[in-house]
Amino acid sequence: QSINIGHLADYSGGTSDVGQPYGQGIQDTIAWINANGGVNGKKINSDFNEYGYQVPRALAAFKKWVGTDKVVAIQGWGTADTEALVGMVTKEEIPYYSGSYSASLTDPVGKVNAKSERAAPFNFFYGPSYSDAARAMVQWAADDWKKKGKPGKPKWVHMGANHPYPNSPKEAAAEYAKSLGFEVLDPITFALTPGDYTPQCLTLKQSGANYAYLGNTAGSNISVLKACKTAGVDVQFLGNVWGMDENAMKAAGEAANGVVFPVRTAVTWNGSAPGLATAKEISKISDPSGNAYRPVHYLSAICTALYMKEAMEWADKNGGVTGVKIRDGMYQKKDWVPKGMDGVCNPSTWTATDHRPTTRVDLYRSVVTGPTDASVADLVKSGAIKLEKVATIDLPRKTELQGW
Amino acid sequence: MALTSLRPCGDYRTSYKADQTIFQTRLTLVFVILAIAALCCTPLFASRYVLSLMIQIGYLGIAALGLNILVGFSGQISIGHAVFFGFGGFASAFLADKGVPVPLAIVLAGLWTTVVGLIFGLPAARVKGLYLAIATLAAQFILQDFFVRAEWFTGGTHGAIAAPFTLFGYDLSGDARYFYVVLFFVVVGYIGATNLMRSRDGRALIAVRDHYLSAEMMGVNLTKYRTMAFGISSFYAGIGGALYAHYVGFMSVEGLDILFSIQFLGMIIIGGLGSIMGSLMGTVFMVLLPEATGWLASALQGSAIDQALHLKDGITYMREMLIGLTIILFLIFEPDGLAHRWRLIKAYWKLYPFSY
Amino acid sequence: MSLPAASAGAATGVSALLDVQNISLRFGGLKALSDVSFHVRPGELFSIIGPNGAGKTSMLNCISGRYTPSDGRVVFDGRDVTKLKPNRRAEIGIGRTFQNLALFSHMSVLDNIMVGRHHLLKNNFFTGALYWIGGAQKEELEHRRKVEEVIDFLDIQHVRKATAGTLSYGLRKRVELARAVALEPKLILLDEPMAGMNLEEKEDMARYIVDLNEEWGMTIIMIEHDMGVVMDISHRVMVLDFGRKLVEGEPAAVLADPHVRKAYLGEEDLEIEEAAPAAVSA
Amino acid sequence: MAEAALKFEPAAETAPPLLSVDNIEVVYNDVILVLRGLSLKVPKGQIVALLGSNGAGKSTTLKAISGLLRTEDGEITRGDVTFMGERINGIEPDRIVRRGIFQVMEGRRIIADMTCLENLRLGAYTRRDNEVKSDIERVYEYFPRLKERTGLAGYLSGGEQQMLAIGRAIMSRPKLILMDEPSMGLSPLLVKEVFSIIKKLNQDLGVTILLVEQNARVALSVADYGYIMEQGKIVLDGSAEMLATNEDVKEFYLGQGGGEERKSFKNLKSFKRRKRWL
Amino acid sequence: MQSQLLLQLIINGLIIGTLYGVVGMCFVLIYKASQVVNFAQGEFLLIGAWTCWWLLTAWNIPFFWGFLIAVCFMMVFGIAVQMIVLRPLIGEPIISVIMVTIGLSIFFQALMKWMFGTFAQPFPPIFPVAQVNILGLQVQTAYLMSTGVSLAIMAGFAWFFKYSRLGLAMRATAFSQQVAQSLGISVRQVFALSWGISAAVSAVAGVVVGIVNGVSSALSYFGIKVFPAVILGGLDSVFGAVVGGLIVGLLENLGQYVDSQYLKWGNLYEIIPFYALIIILMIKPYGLFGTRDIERV
Ligand SMILES: Nc1ncnc2c1ncn2[C@@H]1O[C@H](COP(=O)(O)OP(=O)(O)OP(=O)(O)O)[C@@H](O)[C@H]1O
Ligand SMILES: Nc1ncnc2c1ncn2[C@@H]1O[C@H](COP(=O)(O)OP(=O)(O)OP(=O)(O)O)[C@@H](O)[C@H]1O
Ligand SMILES: [Mg+2]
Ligand SMILES: [Mg+2]
Repeated sequence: QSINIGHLADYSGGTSDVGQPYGQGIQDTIAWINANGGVNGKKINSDFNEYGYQVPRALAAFKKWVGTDKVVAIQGWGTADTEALVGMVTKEEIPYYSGSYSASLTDPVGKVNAKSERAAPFNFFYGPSYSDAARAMVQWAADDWKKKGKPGKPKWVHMGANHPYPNSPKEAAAEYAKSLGFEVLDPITFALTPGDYTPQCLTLKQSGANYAYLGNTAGSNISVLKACKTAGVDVQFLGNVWGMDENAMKAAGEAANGVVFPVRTAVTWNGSAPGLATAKEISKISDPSGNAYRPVHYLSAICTALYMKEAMEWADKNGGVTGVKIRDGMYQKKDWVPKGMDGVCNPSTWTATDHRPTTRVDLYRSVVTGPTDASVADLVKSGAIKLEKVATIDLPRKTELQGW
Repeated sequence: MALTSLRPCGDYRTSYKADQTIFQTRLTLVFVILAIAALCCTPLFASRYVLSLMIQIGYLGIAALGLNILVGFSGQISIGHAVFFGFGGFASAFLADKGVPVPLAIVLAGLWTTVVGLIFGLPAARVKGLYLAIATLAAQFILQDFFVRAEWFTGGTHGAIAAPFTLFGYDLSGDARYFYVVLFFVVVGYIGATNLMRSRDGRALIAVRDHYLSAEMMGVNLTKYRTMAFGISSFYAGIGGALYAHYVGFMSVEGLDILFSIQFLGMIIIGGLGSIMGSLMGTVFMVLLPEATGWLASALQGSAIDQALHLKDGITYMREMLIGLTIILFLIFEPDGLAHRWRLIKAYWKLYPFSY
Repeated sequence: MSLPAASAGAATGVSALLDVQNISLRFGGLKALSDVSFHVRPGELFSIIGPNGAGKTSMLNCISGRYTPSDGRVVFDGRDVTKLKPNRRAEIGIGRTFQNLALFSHMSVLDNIMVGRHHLLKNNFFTGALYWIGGAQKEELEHRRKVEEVIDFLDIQHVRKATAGTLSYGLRKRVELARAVALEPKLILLDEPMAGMNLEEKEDMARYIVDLNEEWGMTIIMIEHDMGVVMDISHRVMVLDFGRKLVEGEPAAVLADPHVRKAYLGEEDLEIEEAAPAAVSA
Repeated sequence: MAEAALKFEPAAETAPPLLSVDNIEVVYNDVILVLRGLSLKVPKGQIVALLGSNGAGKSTTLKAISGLLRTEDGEITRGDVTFMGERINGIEPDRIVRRGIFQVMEGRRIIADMTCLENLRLGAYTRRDNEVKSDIERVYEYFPRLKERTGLAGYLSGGEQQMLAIGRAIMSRPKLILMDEPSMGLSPLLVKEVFSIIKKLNQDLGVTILLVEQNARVALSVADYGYIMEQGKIVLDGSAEMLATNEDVKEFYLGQGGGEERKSFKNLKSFKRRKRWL
Repeated sequence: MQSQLLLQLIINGLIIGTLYGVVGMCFVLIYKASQVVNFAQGEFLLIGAWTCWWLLTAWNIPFFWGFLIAVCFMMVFGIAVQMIVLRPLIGEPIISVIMVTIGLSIFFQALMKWMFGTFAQPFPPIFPVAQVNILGLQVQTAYLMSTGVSLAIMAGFAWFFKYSRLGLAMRATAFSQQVAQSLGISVRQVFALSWGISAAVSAVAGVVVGIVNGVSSALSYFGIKVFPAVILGGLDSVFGAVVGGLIVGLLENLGQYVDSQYLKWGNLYEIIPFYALIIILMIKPYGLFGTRDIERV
């Protein structure tokens, strides 16, 4: 007897740079679960679908899963496809674990406040929402400003493409920044693809911004960081979860030095935590040598998959592995850390009225010293690339801040 | 594009009316009716996956037909079809949100998109060929930008919720029921286009494509027809987009990018430019291709070949490559599109065994 | 080769159908036409001849609206059409064929000819798409009947359904004529209708043109290099040379003009001398 | 001695012709059969005329020889085309040009967005000698009008384009020119000139010419030999003199049937007699 | 302060504009020979950049040689692609060929991801000084290099089309493959040559962008970005591509200026070239330097 799930991943499309490690993490974890007793002895049968970040293909995959495969849960990916599927997912009652952390997915009730758009009762993700992560960075920036003892109002600016994903936390961050006494500058737009962003950097420089939030994915962020370094812009950059990681640090080189961004797990690959041993076991599934360095996205994928697994276990014991039961399974624990992942996955809580897993955000700073023309594993080992924890921000879990 | 008239001999008509029918032989008519009847039965036994693919083929096929009218029949390439598709979706969602019944909203969205298409078709009065094609690329970017900006209309970056399709209070939103909605629009849309192409304005469109100078001197108003082609094409795109929006229940600017526009082009080129049924055939091809390669990939996954060659992730890339490769090979062997091959096959069988 | 009495009569009293007044046409430094005037009376078969590059086609283009003359006026049927767009001119009754074939090559012959009737048809995008409902079918069939008349007249029944682009040169020329005739024009402009035809086909073509003129009552302006045809069937001839009008008049008179012989026919041409009575054997 | 041998006529006659087309069958689009077993020979140094009504397949024959057929979805499905003893069907058209066959295509086909000079230079594309300049002068001498027109060739009048197309053939200095209706659209004066040029090319430069022409009279006056085709087949052939005196040819191609006077175009009957050789 | 910003933006616009110009020329080259718009141009950039990167990092070849080998390789590659994929399509409808280039783009995009992974990779440091100051603007040395190389390439192209025999042959081929063949021009050779040169030149641009931004699959987006430049200048004009490139480069930068100072729209930078494109096309339907179609009957 097995449990069918669907797995949507982008290895070849526009977000493949982060989609690949994340997808690999999910695949490895499922395989590891199956090799280690499955879900109460039942194997998870995951149908992998590489959809190249194209909504129509995601749609087709979803229909196949609900129509033919009768899946009970889905590991999804991007904002576009997740949002397009929200309605169907709700109707089909299939828990959907996305790579998109858009705050609009955290309202299971619908209209918990004036700003929340619609109900997404079957959507889950692991980690702080884009909006909460951005708020945390605003918070950190405020503290940083105070700590440095600089005079006047700090200036906050949002940078990113005019697209749903980068825009998702724009309003939240801006409001929060204003409330903390920031001057919020006009957002600066740059596309989701690499290019010459010198003009944006010159504008940034001229605007006198102090804190700049980069809302895009890594590829274009790298371009901005490099251009701004060349142009000699002195700004504290803050990155989105998908906007910075070890690979991007390597690619951007010293330009990435100092960028602060949220990390969803309590440690990174070379840190130390009891749970990392399990993670390294899981990693061996696709890398038997055990030498691979796994970026932050891989670890959070492990956590995501394990939450799903444990929710399934609960469901199995409480009336059968169905979509609804799995969803209920997600509500069973408070400050939940999957078994064997202590010190890796951050304690998370989902409730029937609030799908924000956590409002506590760990912020790290990327530290790049010296040239980066070696493999990421070597660079991390040699210390040329380092992730330095700078703060943990605890945001109040307010209903007014949910869903936007 | 040597489209030879391959009408079989021994096929006599006694009235002009009989000669002007859509279906060249009674058999074809019977065949088409049977096909539609068969399609009507599919929801009874087909899985929802199959149904959803067919629904997808339906709404994309309607939009592709629009593009084919523009590119294939009027000879003006557009690389911005996706945004008109998107506009239809947003418009219909918007109208439904304002209380317009969904079926009406879909039609109105089509008309609204027509107006937008006409506006973006204005350069066609002066600009031709690939220059025009790239001007439509401008439409792609400008409208994409507009979608993000116009919160009142599209819900901005959050996207818009599209009400489910109901007719006289009867909910038609599940795959099995929505299938009929799409089928209806497909049949009406395709018959409409066929009729259009055999009457005055359709002919004028083709004339403009084939030789605009002489068309003008035969009394065809170039500006009008060049621009109107954009209007009609947008109408179909808008209807297709609206059907999509109410199928998914949500419309977002993401995904309405240039890649999507290019996919539409792929559909009609592969199907056959200037062929109405070709549009549908091409859509089938383009929708099923990734699925087919997906089946292949999952069949390969973990198989002996996979193990032997250590493909692993490679399979996902090979799948993409296969998609690219299939398109290339297909066009090398069938540069005139599926419709052309279909015509040749038909001619061959009708004349068999006297092929010459 | 005297004109039939009826036509001759028509040629005098009645006012001109087409009146070309002091047309000049310039392309950059090149003067394709300088100060050319002439008129064509209703029912006339008027020929324009002249050496290559003399401006004959340019003249037709000025009449049909492809070119706008830099100077002068074109008056058709009492109306100044100098600034009118080509499609409007087609609507008020000017049809034409082209020197280099200009058929809609991917359309069937039938559809090509139907395009000629564009301005006579009323159905539009909407009624066209509805076809059976809005009366488009009825209209299309009516016009199909008219088109079939033209097809019968020009003897192209056998290629009715063929794609125009695959026809041989001579047939294409005929289809082009059919398309222009379908327009039901008052004035039809023919640009070298007999180029590329052998004798037999030229005879056919000449017959069509004469019939159009005499039986269908169309006024015709024809450009042709075959002197035999020009002399035999036209009522009046105008000679252009280097964009200028050399002479105009009855065929025989024009033929006798020494300037024409020098510029166009070649000085010591035996063939033409005998063009009227007989041709020299090869 | 050698000269004497060359002049020895019977030897030349038994020598293989420059071009021979043996029983070819041509199909367009895989379904439309146009040539049905056509054969003809073009002896070196001669002018051979190919006559026939519209749609008989004259242009198709030329395209089959020059290889351009394949650019129009046509195919030789049977038979051989042999040039200088080598089979050339199926060879790329540009290679055939380099072997010395140049086709003047029907409908002029000059390159509209280039100047006359550039068009002429392209005519000499396959040549590598340095007489290109003097040949251009020669063409200008034949057609002075071309020299005056400095703009784009696309704006030339029909006749001027025809001159350019012929000039381009002269520029390529081939062994064999296939001319498809060279007189089309030319004024009477120029028709004569063009044919005298054709004659000159043949006599002075020794170019062999296969001539498709509707103006049968002029064509037969310059040709050595002639073929008449109908519906994809040769129906009559013979020396130019012989054809010119053939009654049928006289009636239907030369317009002087039965030795009577040339008929006027004016008074043709619509039920006139038609002749088909089949 | 503001005028300083404006000045710097203008300089930057010109520098980036030359880069657009170079990629634009690659389009023009293929277009001029075959009327095909190559949608795989971006992938050519990408493959060139990856090749050079690979030579430099895996083999530790000095930049100059690595660059040279990459360019030569791309030349061969372009010819090979042409031979294998485009040759069978000679004489077929242009639009089908354009679609094939889209297929090529999908194919190579995936292949490159498979071979080199999905992550952006940095080039090893190449120039002793990473940036140079021009009138107050810090400019990446790689961009300067590209500007130099571009100017040379542009001059070469201009000469090629005006005077060389092959250049003429290319134009003839573009006009009509049938006519070109009838003149003895080998359409295959002409295509091979144009694709070869185009790919090689793309490699130059690819390497430059790679040095500046790191190499990643997203680099191929450059191919589409250049469309407005090519059209602005006129599809068949080498000079036009260059001018178009400069205009687009300037427009983007000025757009950013106007946007940040006055309009506050957000992404004028991205879309202003398209507005300009429509306006210019309405005034000049064949771009600034494109040849008009001959409209004669
Ligand atoms: N659009 C144009 N641009 C430039 N020159 C032109 C244009 N149209 C015609 N010409 C020139 O004007 C002159 C007259 O051309 P036209 O076509 O009227 O000659 P024609 O008398 O018809 O000659 P033919 O008998 O050879 O067809 C020619 O020299 C031609 O090159
Ligand atoms: N590309 C093509 N596709 C299909 N049929 C063709 C094609 N080209 C020519 N044909 C057909 O082949 C036949 C012979 O045509 P061809 O052009 O060889 O005639 P022709 O003898 O040169 O006539 P003309 O004197 O009118 O030029 C015609 O019936 C024509 O319809
Ligand atoms: Mg003319
Ligand atoms: Mg012919």
